[in-house]
Amino acid sequence: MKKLINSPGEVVGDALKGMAAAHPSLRVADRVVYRAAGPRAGKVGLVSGGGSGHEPLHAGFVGYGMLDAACPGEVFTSPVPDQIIAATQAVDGGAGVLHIVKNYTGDTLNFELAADLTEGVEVAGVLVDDDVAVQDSLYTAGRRGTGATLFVEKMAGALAEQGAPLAQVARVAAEVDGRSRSFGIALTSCTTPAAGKPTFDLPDDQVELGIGIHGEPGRRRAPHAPARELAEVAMDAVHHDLPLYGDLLVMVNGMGGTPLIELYIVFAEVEAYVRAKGARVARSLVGNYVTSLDMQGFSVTVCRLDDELTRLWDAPVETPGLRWGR
Amino acid sequence: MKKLINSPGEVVGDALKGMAAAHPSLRVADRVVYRAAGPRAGKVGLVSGGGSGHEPLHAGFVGYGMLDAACPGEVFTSPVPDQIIAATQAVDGGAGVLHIVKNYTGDTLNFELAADLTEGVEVAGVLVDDDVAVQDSLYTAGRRGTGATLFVEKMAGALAEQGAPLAQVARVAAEVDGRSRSFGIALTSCTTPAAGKPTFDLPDDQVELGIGIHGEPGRRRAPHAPARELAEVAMDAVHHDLPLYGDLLVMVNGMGGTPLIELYIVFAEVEAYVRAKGARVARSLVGNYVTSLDMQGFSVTVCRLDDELTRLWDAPVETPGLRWGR
Amino acid sequence: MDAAFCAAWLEAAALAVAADRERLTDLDAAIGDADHGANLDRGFSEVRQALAAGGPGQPLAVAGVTLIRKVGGASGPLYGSLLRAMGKALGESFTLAGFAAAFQAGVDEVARLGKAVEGDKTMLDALGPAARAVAGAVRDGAEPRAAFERAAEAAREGALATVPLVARKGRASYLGERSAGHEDPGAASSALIVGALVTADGEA
Amino acid sequence: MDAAFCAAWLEAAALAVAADRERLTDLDAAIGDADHGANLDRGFSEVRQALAAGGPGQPLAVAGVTLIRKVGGASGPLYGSLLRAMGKALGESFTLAGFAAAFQAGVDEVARLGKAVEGDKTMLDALGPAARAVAGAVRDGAEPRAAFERAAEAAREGALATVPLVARKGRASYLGERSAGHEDPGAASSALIVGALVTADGEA
Ligand SMILES: Nc1ncnc2c1ncn2[C@@H]1O[C@H](COP(=O)(O)OP(=O)(O)O)[C@@H](O)[C@H]1O
Ligand SMILES: Nc1ncnc2c1ncn2[C@@H]1O[C@H](COP(=O)(O)OP(=O)(O)O)[C@@H](O)[C@H]1O
Ligand SMILES: [Mg+2]
Ligand SMILES: [Mg+2]
Ligand SMILES: [Mg+2]
Ligand SMILES: [Mg+2]
Repeated sequence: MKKLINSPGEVVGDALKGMAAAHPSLRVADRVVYRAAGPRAGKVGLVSGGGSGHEPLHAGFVGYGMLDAACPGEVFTSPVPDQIIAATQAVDGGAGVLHIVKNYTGDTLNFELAADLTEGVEVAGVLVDDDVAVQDSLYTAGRRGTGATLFVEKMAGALAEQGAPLAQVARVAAEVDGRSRSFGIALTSCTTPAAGKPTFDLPDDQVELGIGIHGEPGRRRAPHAPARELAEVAMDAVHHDLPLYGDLLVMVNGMGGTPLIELYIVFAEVEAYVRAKGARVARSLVGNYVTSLDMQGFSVTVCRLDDELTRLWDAPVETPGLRWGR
Repeated sequence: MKKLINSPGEVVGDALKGMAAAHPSLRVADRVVYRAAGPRAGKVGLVSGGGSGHEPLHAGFVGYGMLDAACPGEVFTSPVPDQIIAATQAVDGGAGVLHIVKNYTGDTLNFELAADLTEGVEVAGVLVDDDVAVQDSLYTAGRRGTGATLFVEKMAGALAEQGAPLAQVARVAAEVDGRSRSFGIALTSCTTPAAGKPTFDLPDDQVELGIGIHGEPGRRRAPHAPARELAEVAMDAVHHDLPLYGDLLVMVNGMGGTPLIELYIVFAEVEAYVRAKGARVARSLVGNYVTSLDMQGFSVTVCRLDDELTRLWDAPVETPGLRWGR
Repeated sequence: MDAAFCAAWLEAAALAVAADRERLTDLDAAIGDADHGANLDRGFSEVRQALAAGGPGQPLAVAGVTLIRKVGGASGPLYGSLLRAMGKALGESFTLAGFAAAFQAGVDEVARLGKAVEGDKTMLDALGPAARAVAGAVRDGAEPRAAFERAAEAAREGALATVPLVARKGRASYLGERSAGHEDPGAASSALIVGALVTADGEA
Repeated sequence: MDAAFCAAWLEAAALAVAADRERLTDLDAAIGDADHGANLDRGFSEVRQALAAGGPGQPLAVAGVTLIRKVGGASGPLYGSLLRAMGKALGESFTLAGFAAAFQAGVDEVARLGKAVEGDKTMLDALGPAARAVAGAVRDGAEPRAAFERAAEAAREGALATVPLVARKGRASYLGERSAGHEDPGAASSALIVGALVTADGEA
């Protein structure tokens, strides 16, 4: 394993040190990343979190117009309730706090425990579960939360910034999730610092279809193919579940080890696919946003926009990972 | 070779298609990327370019406050004079055009040929040569241009946006280069689409010190070491050439395949190094900005700021790769 | 039986987890995210520190709270709740029957939190049979030693029986049919932890 | 000698470059950026297209402008300028002495543009000796065939002689001492291109 780290056990702490040093707009305390400016009275607070290794998600989305705090766990390990409780209490401006939780057993358990144990703060939660690679069924853990988390954090964050009450912020957050779907494809496995070797072996001529963001193997393997065909596999899966029409917000997201030039190639194919379906890419994002350590590959996330969501997407945001309008 | 491409020969064209589709603020024509808004009368135009494979450099820095046009060549191959001539003529707003050229034989030759052949436009040039891994001597090709290119494009772009004349924009561009130094370290080689295999083989316990941004091997190999030690090697090289004091702009840049979490770890070490020297990181940038396809590794670029340069750095910028203030 | 036994159990479990850390992570790599060994090892190290600090409280309750507060992931709150529920049910000293009831209470808590049932290919597939084995031993009037041996055997069998199952809970469920053919990492660690009861009893 | 010979030379050079494309890129991978074969192959394909289009102008001049306009990198403008300068110096028909002078003019242009001298471990280390070999053959009253054979030999030797050199120009210079021990890719391609004179002469 070749990584730019000091030791496997120090990865998260060291990275947070770097984040704090790089971004005066952030404050890091006890493994929670806050806006340095602190909570704003009357504004709904937004707290998210999850295992580390998905940077810039979540800590890179703390700031004006998005999160108030992020709770990074160890690599691919949900944060612990103490972090979430501390964050929830710290960011409450009197209007309550929304927990944005990706649907994984560990994340939901720890956020639930934290919500139960947080005193004096009104807490609402939204579960993000956008990954169509996973069958949604009453008898399973349900779909994973992946790329749509960014959309939920951005749009709910914009609404909270505008002073909307907790119930409305929570409702819109859930609506964004409901209108969003993702599908991911890996060219290589990632290597967790703790394991020190790739999580799975993938021959040079194969890809994993339907991967998550934790180096989990996908639903099946397939021969490696041109970007056009891989984009089609991903978009077919999305379209099958969420018929594409109207104005779409589309993210082509790198898994951490894929360079931007390749993501633009994928985006060109995705955009052509959307056009061929008679829909329109009204807003887009191309880059490494919801990653899986050093994995090579991509995911596509699509959200069906309406006027309100478009306005919320366009609203100013000022975070290390996403910034416009200020 | 596993890449998200359609075929090795189509990489640059397909990626430009994706850029154009993703960024309505850009216009792509005949392998030149322009601001869609076109040139502004009386504003000095900024044109840069170079081989592709360094994204977001350069095309990702076209927009308000930075470049007016970028000329992407084939992967790791300088653009041809025709592209540069077309770009220069198109962006001239009557105040002349600055060519920002990284110091490589191919880049300088093609930009020089283009400048000679461009008619009716006043052209000035700045050569970026910040890489301290290369000995600067009258008898060699001189230092390579790497990370400082971003600094030059940003600060000269801000000055041009404020309406400064060509000579002044060129002078500040040269000053930024003069005050900037870089050093890069690779953990892995990149794979060019044309070659289809890694440019060099690096054992799992070794790193290349003093690499450029084209997958060239570095000056020497060394055993892989903790982030702290690698950061120290890079910063020693920079500090040896440009003693660190006062306010610094520091970029910890990923080579394309290194995830953000590792870059923050490196940044924490770099920032501690700067502090130990009695200097201060006044501004910073952490991310994949001047890349070398899928290479894993990082480079550090340091610029000694003064008040004017700090103002130029802070000025609003709106490009796909760098955005703040609007 | 008393609190000292509980402390010895936790100590033995910590050693067993540390020794098998890599195997647990490898099992998790196959159908999860390659961190189960690291998670539990980190958690039980914290448990040892917390117990060494020597504060008040039933050792299992202390361990449970520590796992919940320090581990994260799915296994942190699940194992933490198992132990915390047991600690709550047990006092300073207790009988084997009391232990059996507490164990079952802990397992119920895991099932409640995780919304899982046996057969979902989770730690429950080892914990459930183990709790029933202790209860059965109590009914048969067995000594603790024999009861724990039966529990350890049941947990091991339960863990191995997860191999052919298709996961319905936890990360392995994302693999669908591909999750079959692998032992569940949490069931494997449960077998280790239950097995540590035998070690602890041998030492007591 | 005439323009048809020039066209035949370019055709033979294009074939030689295409055949050795991978070797040239591998040489460039060792001390450069792994694109020299791709660059030249792309360039000479464009040259063949430009010549096939059958416009006006000396074929070498057409080829030179094409390389300058289509290839990029260091080798595009350098080879382009070599050929363009030769094309300018040569008319529809010319003598071997005229060819020798044109060749030297082209090589001088490469040196001027690249600010390089022989010994810097560049294409000049093959081109310079080759140009001198043709001039020498002219002085000796040799036939074109013999002149080209001597040039090809000189270029090959010059290319091989770059192996021990430390590069002072081009990307290889960034490697410092580590550039020693490798043949310069541009010198290797120059040997191919000069060698194509022999092939072209054989066909004419
Ligand atoms: N809903 C659940 N109910 C019971 N056990 C579960 C559940 N989800 C996961 N587990 C157990 O947790 C184990 C994984 O633990 P671990 O790898 O530490 O956490 P994570 O899955 O968050 O990475 C699984 O092997 C399984 O035994
Ligand atoms: N300044 C120079 N003068 C003469 N030849 C040069 C010079 N710089 C580079 N070259 C030649 O160009 C070759 C590299 O060409 P190529 O790989 O196509 O371009 P690039 O270096 O831009 O990738 C070198 O091997 C060398 O022979
Ligand atoms: Mg985990
Ligand atoms: Mg090149
Ligand atoms: Mg796990
Ligand atoms: Mg080259």
